[in-house]
Amino acid sequence: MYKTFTEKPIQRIGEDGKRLGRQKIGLPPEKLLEMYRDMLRARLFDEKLVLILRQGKTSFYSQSTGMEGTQIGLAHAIRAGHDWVWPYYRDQGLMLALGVPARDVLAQFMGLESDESKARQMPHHFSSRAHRVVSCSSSIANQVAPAAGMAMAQKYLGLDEITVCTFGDGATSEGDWHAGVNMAAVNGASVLFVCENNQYAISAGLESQMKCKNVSSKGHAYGIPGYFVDGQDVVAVQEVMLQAAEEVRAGGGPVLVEALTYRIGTHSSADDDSKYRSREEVQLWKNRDPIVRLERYLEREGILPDATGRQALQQGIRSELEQILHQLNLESGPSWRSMFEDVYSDLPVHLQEQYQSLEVEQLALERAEALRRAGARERAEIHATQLIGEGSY
Amino acid sequence: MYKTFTEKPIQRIGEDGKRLGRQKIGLPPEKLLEMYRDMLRARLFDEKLVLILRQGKTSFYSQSTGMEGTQIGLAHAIRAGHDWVWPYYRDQGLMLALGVPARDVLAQFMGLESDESKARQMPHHFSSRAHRVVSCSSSIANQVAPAAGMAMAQKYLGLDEITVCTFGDGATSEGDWHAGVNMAAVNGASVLFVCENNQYAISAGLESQMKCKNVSSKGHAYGIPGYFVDGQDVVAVQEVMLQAAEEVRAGGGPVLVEALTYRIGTHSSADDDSKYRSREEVQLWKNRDPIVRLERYLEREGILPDATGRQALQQGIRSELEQILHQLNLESGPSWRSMFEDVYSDLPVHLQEQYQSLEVEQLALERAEALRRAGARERAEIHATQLIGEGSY
Amino acid sequence: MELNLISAINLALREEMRRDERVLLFGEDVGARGGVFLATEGLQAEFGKARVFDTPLSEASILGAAVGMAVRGLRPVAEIQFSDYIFPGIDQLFSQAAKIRYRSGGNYTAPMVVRTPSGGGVRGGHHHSQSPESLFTHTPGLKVVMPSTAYDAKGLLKEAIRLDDPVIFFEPKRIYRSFKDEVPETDYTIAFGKATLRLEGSDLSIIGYGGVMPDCVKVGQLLAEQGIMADVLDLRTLVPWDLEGVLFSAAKTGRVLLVSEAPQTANFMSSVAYRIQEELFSQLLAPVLQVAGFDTPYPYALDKTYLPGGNRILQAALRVLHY
Amino acid sequence: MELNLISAINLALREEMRRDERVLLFGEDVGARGGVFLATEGLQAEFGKARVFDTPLSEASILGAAVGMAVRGLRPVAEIQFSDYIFPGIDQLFSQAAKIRYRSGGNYTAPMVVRTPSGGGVRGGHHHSQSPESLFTHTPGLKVVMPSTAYDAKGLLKEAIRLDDPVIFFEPKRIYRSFKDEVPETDYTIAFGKATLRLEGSDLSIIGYGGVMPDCVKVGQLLAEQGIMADVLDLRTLVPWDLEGVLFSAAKTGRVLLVSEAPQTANFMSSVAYRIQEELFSQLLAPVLQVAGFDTPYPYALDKTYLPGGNRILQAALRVLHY
Ligand SMILES: Cc1ncc(C[n+]2csc(CCOP(=O)(O)OP(=O)(O)O)c2C)c(N)n1
Ligand SMILES: Cc1ncc(C[n+]2csc(CCOP(=O)(O)OP(=O)(O)O)c2C)c(N)n1
Ligand SMILES: [Mg+2]
Ligand SMILES: [Mg+2]
Repeated sequence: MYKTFTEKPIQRIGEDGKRLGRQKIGLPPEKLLEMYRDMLRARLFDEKLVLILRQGKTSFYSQSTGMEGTQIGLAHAIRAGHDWVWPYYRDQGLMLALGVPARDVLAQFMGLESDESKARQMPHHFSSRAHRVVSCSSSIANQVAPAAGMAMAQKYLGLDEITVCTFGDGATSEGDWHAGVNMAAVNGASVLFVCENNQYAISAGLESQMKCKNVSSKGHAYGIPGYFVDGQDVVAVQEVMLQAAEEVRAGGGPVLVEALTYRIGTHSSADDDSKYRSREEVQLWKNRDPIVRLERYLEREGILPDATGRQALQQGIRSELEQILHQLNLESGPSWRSMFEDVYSDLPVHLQEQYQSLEVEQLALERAEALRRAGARERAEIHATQLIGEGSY
Repeated sequence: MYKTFTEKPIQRIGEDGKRLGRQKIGLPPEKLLEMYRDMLRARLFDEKLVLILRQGKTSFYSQSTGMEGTQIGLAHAIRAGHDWVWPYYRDQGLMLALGVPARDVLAQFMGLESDESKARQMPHHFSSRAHRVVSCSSSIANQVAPAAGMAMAQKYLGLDEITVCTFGDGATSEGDWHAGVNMAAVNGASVLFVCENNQYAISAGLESQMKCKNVSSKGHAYGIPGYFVDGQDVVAVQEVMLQAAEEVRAGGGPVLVEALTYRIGTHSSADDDSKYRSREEVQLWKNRDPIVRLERYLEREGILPDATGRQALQQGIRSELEQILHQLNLESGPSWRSMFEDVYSDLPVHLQEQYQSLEVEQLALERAEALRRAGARERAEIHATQLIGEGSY
Repeated sequence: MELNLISAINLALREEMRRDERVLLFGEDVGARGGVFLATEGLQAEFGKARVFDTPLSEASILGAAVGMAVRGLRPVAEIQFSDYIFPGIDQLFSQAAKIRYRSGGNYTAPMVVRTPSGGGVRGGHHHSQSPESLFTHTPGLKVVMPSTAYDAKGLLKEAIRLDDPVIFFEPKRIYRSFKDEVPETDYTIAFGKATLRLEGSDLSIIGYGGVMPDCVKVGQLLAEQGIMADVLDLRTLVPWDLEGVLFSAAKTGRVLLVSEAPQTANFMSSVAYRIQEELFSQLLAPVLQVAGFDTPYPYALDKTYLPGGNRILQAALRVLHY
Repeated sequence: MELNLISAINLALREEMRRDERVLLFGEDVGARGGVFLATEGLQAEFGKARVFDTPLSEASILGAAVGMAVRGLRPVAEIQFSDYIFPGIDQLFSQAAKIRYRSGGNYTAPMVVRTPSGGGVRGGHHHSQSPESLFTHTPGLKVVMPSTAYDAKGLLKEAIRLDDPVIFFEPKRIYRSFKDEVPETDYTIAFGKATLRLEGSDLSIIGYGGVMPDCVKVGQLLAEQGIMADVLDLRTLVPWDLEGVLFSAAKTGRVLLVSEAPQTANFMSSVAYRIQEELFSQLLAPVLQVAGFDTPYPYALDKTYLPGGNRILQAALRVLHY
């Protein structure tokens, strides 16, 4: 049993790959290797996305490199597809490890027609009905109170699911975070709150975010347990999350787990982190790579695949992604016709009218485009100037 | 030095009036008697307001009876008129003890023209420029982040003032409370946060508000000291607030003080508390009257005025209030002409136009009223029906 | 039976909770206290604390939790004690409730109702008098309702609870108890998007919703006494609103007065005016006029002066008629 | 000198901070990072961390603190990273900043500026594309600005900082860097409530503000090529807005097109339309028309289809002209 409110993050594997503590590590080799593969997959996904971003196939990307220990440890501690998840935007590693097909995640990133969310949101706004992953809002901490409400519903309906809600360190400053955690606590709602503390909210370090010693200590304010775990140690994360999830499942109300980690890349493809943190600091955390740590442990245990095996593993992941991208590159974005779907359960008159006006416009544009392609003289960026004087309205 | 995060509220005087602890009580008799008088004044103010409410001279009232220990203890621990105060609506006792003239407080309650806030707000929305009391918003916890900002300004400007911010127990659940306390903590802003924990937010008891053991323990989440004091013990409140205010003044950042108290009356004149709490509970807390407690102590110390003296004290307060009301009863509410003042620093065109339209209406109504008074036949509630067909527009 | 508006709301809640176990009710003081206006009186006693309960004092907690419950299949009915207090939790409505269906391509929905007393005329000052409905009509994804009779209150609230969309249900608190009208004890709902005529005429259209309706009717009656016959139309729902019904009346009379009590600038009714003049430009006999609240915070002592009452509506009606 | 819009904002901030020590600047990532759009680049280096600083990730913290600072005599300039993120802190604007002068009878004021990038066209999806300005124009006590040129951005921002009122300063992010215009290095301010003509004509009035202005001008130029001369009017400030200037142009042309990108229903521009038809009913040659955003959440992949661009404006202009 891990203790709450520890001063230092709970660890199971040292930087050198040695097991810490007396307790044996309960996970079987297959499970450890699965986690290893999931971490690699998350890492290589980042690598690939940075590439396709450069190619203009997606518009925006936020790496989770460095945070795989946290996300994959969590994924392996809950009942994927059964427990519900309200993730946040940096959770691509979590998504993949929960079993959301890479194809679906990529279609969302690329804004394609086959995205189950109809390409309505920016990259990183995960959603998967089949995997019980609830569509992300961009508004930081926006998912916290809904997660509380969902768990209240689960309790009311007598379901044995729990609700998992993730967020960054920055998110804990929002009023909605407070409102959500408190609501869950007061109602004894079964939420596993997970803070992926990567020590930055864009450029803002922890010291401009909070004065308390760590995020988990905030549990005191809500009368709920707070666990503090080393997010670079996937085994510790998995074990602590599992314990916390079990506590939550047992009906004791919400639990807060903070995993201390670091994002190695910039906040997003629109960021330049050299403005606000030193290269030395980044290097320090590169040296704390969660994948390397697990490799060292696996090596000691004699279950790490050899260089060729590891090579093959990576190659497998890379070609999986290649193949998916190959298919997705043939797809296009959604039709303008989908613009007015899903605003409501029905299509009220004002939206019918707006649909019709858009239809007139788009058909005219399509005609103009056809003309242009047929070799008619070039039009300026305002495609439909030919309508001037024709009075189509 | 009082300790932070105690399990039990700090006390100095027992229910029986006996001093607790080894330390002597430092307050001189004059000060103690002043506090006694201020508590009586707050109590009699409540009594009076309930009366004039029944007479229809104000529209709404929320008693603070039972909470005088908290409010008067606080008032005597800060530098009235120098330190700034962002109060909440139940702080009439605090206002009077800070030296805000009863006349001004009453004018606000009665919605009179001479109210310095121009009768723009409901009763209980205190404001006094001269006493550095900042105008209340009704929105619960709305004052917390502004108080943080004010203290940040004081720090920036190098002023030796502190900012005091009060609120109820219910207020601590709001997102804005979290946002405000965190902002103050991170910026080391000199705010004394005071929770007047009367154990109810209208009908909602503490158990539907929070799961932590008490409000002061929430300080942990912000890395700031939290003190827990018996709000029925004015001496303990004064001493703890003084210590906290000095810590704040010394520049150590904000401090949170929770005073555990009780409101004896209903939430407001619109409330019926029999629906949500037992008479036994109310009686229990009536027996913990902060005024009686101080009386017992003063008696033991031999400085309590005798029955005649106490009678005279009360009579003095009553007739002070009588006299003020006598004057105020002659006053009326603000003129419609003040409607468009103070929306902005200037009067933009659209408000000029709206002013003019209102002027046309009001002058017509005044004419109609004059006619009616002059004996013309009675009009229905729509006073200006005589304008039909006359086309004054 | 004859009921006032707030009793009709209580009845609608009771009937829906009996009908459907997924309907839950929560907010500040809605439990033992029965709500500060007593709209939920007796419901906790009948349905228990698992279905009717008090929340922490946080509108973000209330509205956010409602979203999460709705996503998991419940039919939450959340009360916000005064519509002025939606603001601390508004991001849960704007960013979650309003958008979750759209942003998930229809995979997740938030069928929930937010009931909230609204509007002026009760000496409530800044924060117990505002009419913020326009903000919600400007937020795609939300449906917006404001009844003005007990009959409509019951039918619209039941419809709102059954709809698969988030509905903001504004209750005109100043007429909660000011009159009674006939409310069938049977189960009925009123479809959104259909206005209803309170008076019929052909000289003028007076169009409003919510708390201003009794005064609109009074003015219509007063005009009728002078032989001027007005259509008095109650929109009942703002999103969607009854374009067809409004245009029908406006085309018939050629003279339109739009009445609401929210501030004038960016008032929802301006977009109704816009659509009328857009569609009926050549048929209008006078500009569309609006009576609305002033563009000032809502004052306390001057409550009655601020609020557009019968006299102000009447004068504006005359202006439209005599244009 | 020639500057783009965001550099003009940076310059205005720099000049005002040099002029007045009471001007403080804060928000998320405005310090070392210089803001996510770099509007505040270099300011922390010049003015230090006491005057330019990062806050916790909480809009209520930012906006609430600004109110308190303003009350105590500072001139806070708060940045909200995207206008879509005002909502978590909106109660501080609606209940504190907007009302404190009124509710205190003028004893307390909140002279503060909230700068925030706004509007669509940057593939920002739901939460980096919205245009919530109408909500603020509907809230008495706030002044609302949205410039469309570097010259105006500098002059209006400096005016905003000096004004004794809370100002919400929307910055059209999609044209932050899309062109440069002449910005004097001298100290100048632009008074609120004065629109400015971008093109002059007598056949049609095209009226807009913010991000849509370049397209409005383009359409005006295109029409001019066909011999149709339009007034293209830039409102620049929405509260107060230039009623006189608008009516002058509308009376001259008799044909008005109002352009904005916010959703149609309860859009601020509807109340401009309302006032025009109210005042000029008999002088209008066509209904006032609006081009606005659709009443849907702002989509990601269909960003450019959602946003009213040159073509949509042009078609609407033709509709007004050919009415
Ligand atoms: C309400 C709100 N405010 C601001 C933003 C802009 N924003 C996007 S990500 C981010 C930082 C979030 O930091 P953290 O929660 O620590 O997550 P991380 O990116 O570090 O994983 C900010 C400020 C937002 N999305 N929502
Ligand atoms: C944002 C907001 N929500 C709801 C209300 C309605 N309301 C007024 S007082 C109150 C209870 C406040 O309780 P507490 O903070 O404990 O103060 P107390 O009245 O007990 O002194 C509520 C819910 C409000 N004024 N503001
Ligand atoms: Mg972070
Ligand atoms: Mg209380």
